[in-house]
Amino acid sequence: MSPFLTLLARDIRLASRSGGSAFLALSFFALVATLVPLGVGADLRLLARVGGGVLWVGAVLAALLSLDRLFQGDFEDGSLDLIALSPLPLELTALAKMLAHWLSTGAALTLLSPLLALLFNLTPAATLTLFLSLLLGTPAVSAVGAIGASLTLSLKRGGLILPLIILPLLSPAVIFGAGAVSLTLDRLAPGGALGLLAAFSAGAVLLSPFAAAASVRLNLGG
Amino acid sequence: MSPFLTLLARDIRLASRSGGSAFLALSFFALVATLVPLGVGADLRLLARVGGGVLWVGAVLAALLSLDRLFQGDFEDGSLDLIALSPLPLELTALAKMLAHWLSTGAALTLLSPLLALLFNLTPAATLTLFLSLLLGTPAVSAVGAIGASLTLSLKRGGLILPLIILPLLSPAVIFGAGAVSLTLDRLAPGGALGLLAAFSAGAVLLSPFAAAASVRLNLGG
Amino acid sequence: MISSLTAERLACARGDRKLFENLSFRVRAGQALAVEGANGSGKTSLLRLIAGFLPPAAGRLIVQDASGDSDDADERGKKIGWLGHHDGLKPQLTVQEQLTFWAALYRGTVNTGALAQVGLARQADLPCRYLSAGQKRRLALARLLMSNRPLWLLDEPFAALDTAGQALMAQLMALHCGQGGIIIAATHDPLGLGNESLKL
Amino acid sequence: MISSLTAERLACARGDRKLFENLSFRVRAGQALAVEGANGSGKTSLLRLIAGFLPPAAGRLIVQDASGDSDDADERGKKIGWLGHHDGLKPQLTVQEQLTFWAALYRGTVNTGALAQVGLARQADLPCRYLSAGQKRRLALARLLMSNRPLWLLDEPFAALDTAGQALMAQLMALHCGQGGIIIAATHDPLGLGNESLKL
Amino acid sequence: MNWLFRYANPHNFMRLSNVLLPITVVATVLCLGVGLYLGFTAPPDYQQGRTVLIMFIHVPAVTVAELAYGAIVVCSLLSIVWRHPLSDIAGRAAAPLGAMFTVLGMITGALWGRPMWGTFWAWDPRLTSFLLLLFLYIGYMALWNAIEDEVRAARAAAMLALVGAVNIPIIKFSVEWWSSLHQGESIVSGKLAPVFLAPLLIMMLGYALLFASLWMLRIRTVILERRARSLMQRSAA
Ligand code: HEM
Ligand SMILES: Nc1ncnc2c1ncn2[C@@H]1O[C@H](COP(=O)(O)OP(=O)(O)OP(=O)(O)O)[C@@H](O)[C@H]1O
Ligand SMILES: Nc1ncnc2c1ncn2[C@@H]1O[C@H](COP(=O)(O)OP(=O)(O)OP(=O)(O)O)[C@@H](O)[C@H]1O
Ligand SMILES: [Mg+2]
Ligand SMILES: [Mg+2]
Repeated sequence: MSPFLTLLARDIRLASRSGGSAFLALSFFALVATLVPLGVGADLRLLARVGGGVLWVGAVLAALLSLDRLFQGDFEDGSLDLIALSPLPLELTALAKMLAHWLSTGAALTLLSPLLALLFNLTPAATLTLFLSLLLGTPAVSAVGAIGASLTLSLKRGGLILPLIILPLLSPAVIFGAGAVSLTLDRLAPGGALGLLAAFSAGAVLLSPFAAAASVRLNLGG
Repeated sequence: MSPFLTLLARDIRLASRSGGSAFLALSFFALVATLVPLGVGADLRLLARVGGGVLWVGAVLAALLSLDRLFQGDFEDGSLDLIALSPLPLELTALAKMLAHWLSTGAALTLLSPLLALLFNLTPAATLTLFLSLLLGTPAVSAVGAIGASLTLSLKRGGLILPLIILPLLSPAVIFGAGAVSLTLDRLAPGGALGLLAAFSAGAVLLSPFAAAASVRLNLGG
Repeated sequence: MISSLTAERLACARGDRKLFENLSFRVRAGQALAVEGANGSGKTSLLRLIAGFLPPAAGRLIVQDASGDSDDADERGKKIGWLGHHDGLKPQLTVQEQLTFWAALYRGTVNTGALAQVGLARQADLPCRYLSAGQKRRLALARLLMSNRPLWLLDEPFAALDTAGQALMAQLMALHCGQGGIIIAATHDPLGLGNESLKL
Repeated sequence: MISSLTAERLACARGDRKLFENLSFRVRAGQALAVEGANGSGKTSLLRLIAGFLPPAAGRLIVQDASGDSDDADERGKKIGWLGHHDGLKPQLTVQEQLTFWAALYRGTVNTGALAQVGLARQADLPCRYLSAGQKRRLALARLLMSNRPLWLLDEPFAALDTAGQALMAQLMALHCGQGGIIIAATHDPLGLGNESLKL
Repeated sequence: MNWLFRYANPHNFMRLSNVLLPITVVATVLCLGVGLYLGFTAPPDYQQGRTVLIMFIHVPAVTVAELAYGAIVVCSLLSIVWRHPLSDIAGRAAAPLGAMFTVLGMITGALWGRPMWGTFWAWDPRLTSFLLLLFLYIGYMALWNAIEDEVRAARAAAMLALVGAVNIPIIKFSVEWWSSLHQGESIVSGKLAPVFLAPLLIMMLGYALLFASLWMLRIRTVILERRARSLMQRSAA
């Protein structure tokens, strides 16, 4: 196996061993999606209107949950030093970690979303749009998140600051993603919004490995 | 100063030194309160209807953010061993930590809530109810949270599991709290819901120190 | 003051592995006991067992003092001065703040001399994150002194200390024993206290 | 293989404090250098500087090998075998899994002998959380062997090892030098390799 | 660039700002005084009545709030590309000021919105993106404060500011796109009569000078703090 795939496989294995990141992110997502209707009340028309937005925000928060450990674990126990001395460039290291994070959260959340859409009484068309928007948009969450995680990797309480740094940067993803669902509910074509979302995601995924690698390098010096 | 107050003061000082837990929790709360309208849309009537629920869920999530470090920091660096050997009983230790958490999150979130209620266009009466419900309900979040934090204190990824353990336990608080706001919006008296919320909180605060201390004791053996 | 600590046929299990069984020893006031053994033999576990963190799988630990014998773990805990693998220090707090906190918690006196004694007087107002590994260890030592407990449990007391630090540690240990204290230390190096030693 | 590592008037700063200046030394193939100094004198910092994690505040580091001289930090990094303060092991993974992972990442060979060599053959399928401090150190040592790098940087190589472990470490270090490798080790104890030493 | 670097040395900056600061402070007071006087004596607007006065406080505040982020971005670039110590300090010093002007802009806007729109807050694109700008400031400051090692904190915060700079146009665009979907309140955008324009421009200049003065003051404070801390560290080591 190439070093890149080795690292990817190991990160996924670690995520699945420690209680299963994917499982935990899914449960958190489901919990938030359940709590909000409990708080908002049982008005089905109301729930459908807010469903896209709430599920998108819930998905972002769920993905964020495991993000702070993306580099931190390897930093604290000295693995990151060893990875930095290996033949794998730090840019590819960052990409592998991002991908592992997306597979164990973003992708899983996307697969679960149609089920939660039921709770919010979304129409089948809106459910499909939600699914597509999460599929296109969650890579941006992992990518922007990786930048944030690399900036905070030396912080014991990184998990506290991370949301603060990256949520504002992710607001376009929420706007386009939830916007696409709203459009569908209004029987308008969501294509434009989805296109913008995909462009945002692509930009983030392209930029992120370089930014994250630069910031890891910075932190290794510390 | 008594050992109890000493520990309380030190925990608050630690929270304020490391970037300010209170400040970070507040910012997270405000961010969630901003992202949801971005997802849901700008319809002010709609926002007012979901405001109570969303703000309650947001407050719980914000309080949760710093919860995983409640005992974990002291466990990892060996301080908990030393605290356990001190004259302060572990029950009071747990109470002090709970109180420090509430002061630096729950209380602060409650104070901020009227401002965020503006973003959701809540009526003054509903805003007042939201404020009261958070004041009565956030102690339950810290108390139930302390139990969860003590159970997961030895886990590196405790922050991931913690929400799963405590969010379901906290659903009554969300239901009563957001319910009180809804009642007020419908021009009904929220007194009953607030009473239930207060009872729930009182029960949680009474039970929690004993449960948390027992679980800390268990973990020190590990 | 304690007049002796006695272990009777102690056994310790971690997970489902027995680490040791039938361990008996007695340490009297003014004596030190070195716990030796290969990596993973259970030195740290024994110390945690004495501190009462870990319940013994079998056997008893008895503390004898002026008020008679007792095998109560909680009571024993209040007589213990602990120096573990980890230093229990917060990077954000200054050296002085830490010491004041622990003194208040342990109802000890903030002995301004303690810092000088361990060679940290000049660092009093420095946040702990600026201390090197050895300096942190010295601060932990100051806390141990200040806690004013008769029974010291030390896990690898010489770790991370430079030569001067090791000499200081040895000297303070000798002083503690001289004042009638008891020391049980897990170590790979000789304590140099004319002590007995226990092989795990 | 490297024929020598030369430091020319190196300086190192942490924060805005100078740790050392004008440090020059040369280590040739087959030689070992012990870096000594009090706590906080900058031993770890020097190793991180050589590894290229920390940029030098002044001066140069030159690696000389068959292809000529080079002061490129990235290139130097690819020749380094690292044994730091921390072991870089995951509690969830088994001993064998860790070794396989690092071998693949370093394009090393999974030498099944390596585990036996460090005395961990019986623990191959045990998750690392069950290893004691010394056993973890041995696993890190196995990884170092497997990485097959000519320039070893060791931070307190004897820490946490029992007597047998320390002897093993010394023996493997002698072997590495014998094969023309270079060792730079931060340590409080003598290396026993007939090496030179550098006082910080 | 050479002249810039000469003064971008902390020591020289202390000397330079010692001279400049009194001048800018006097100019600030003058501009704000004249601007407010002209504003108060201007005739009431036929549409907005006397509340138009808020404009003279609100509009310059939001303008400076946005400019301050630009200042941080420039400092971050200087810091990453040329590794200049003063630019780190300058970026750090500008952030709380930017946040302060942002909050001022929001408060004055909200107070104005109540009589004009009947609500303190509306999810208008301009307002929304302004709120997100506040969060960018907060995140930047939080990162600075959280990382204890100064050098590392400076580089990390600079990187964050740059990533934010890439993202700001996208945020602005997305918010506008978002709101055009739904109905939105329209902000009065009439052409200004000279009686209003003159005081407004003077007030803008005054705010800019105020920002410059406060910025220099904060940079001085940060430099002094740093010196104190490194003295402490050195004496203790
Ligand atoms: C919380 C409420 C408000 C916020 C956050 C806010 C924010 C802003 C921002 C960010 C700008 C600058 C836009 C740019 O530079 O392109 C601006 C300009 C302006 N605002 Fe507000 N505003 C608020 C309320 C109001 C109200 C209620 C009025 C008056 C009815 C108002 C009148 C103006 C005017 C006249 C300008 C400058 C002219 C222009 O650039 O078009 N604002 N405001
Ligand atoms: N929480 C735990 N659960 C299960 N086993 C454990 C636990 N902690 C330690 N062990 C096991 O108990 C054994 C003894 O560990 P201990 O830390 O007491 O050894 P030690 O003698 O202090 O070793 P060292 O010299 O390496 O510090 C080890 O084999 C270790 O794997
Ligand atoms: N990230 C950092 N920022 C600022 N100062 C640091 C940093 N890391 C270490 N230092 C300081 O640099 C000095 C040297 O540290 P270093 O870890 O290199 O010492 P050492 O010789 O390895 O000490 P020890 O023997 O205790 O391990 C110490 O005074 C320490 O406080
Ligand atoms: Mg041990
Ligand atoms: Mg060191």
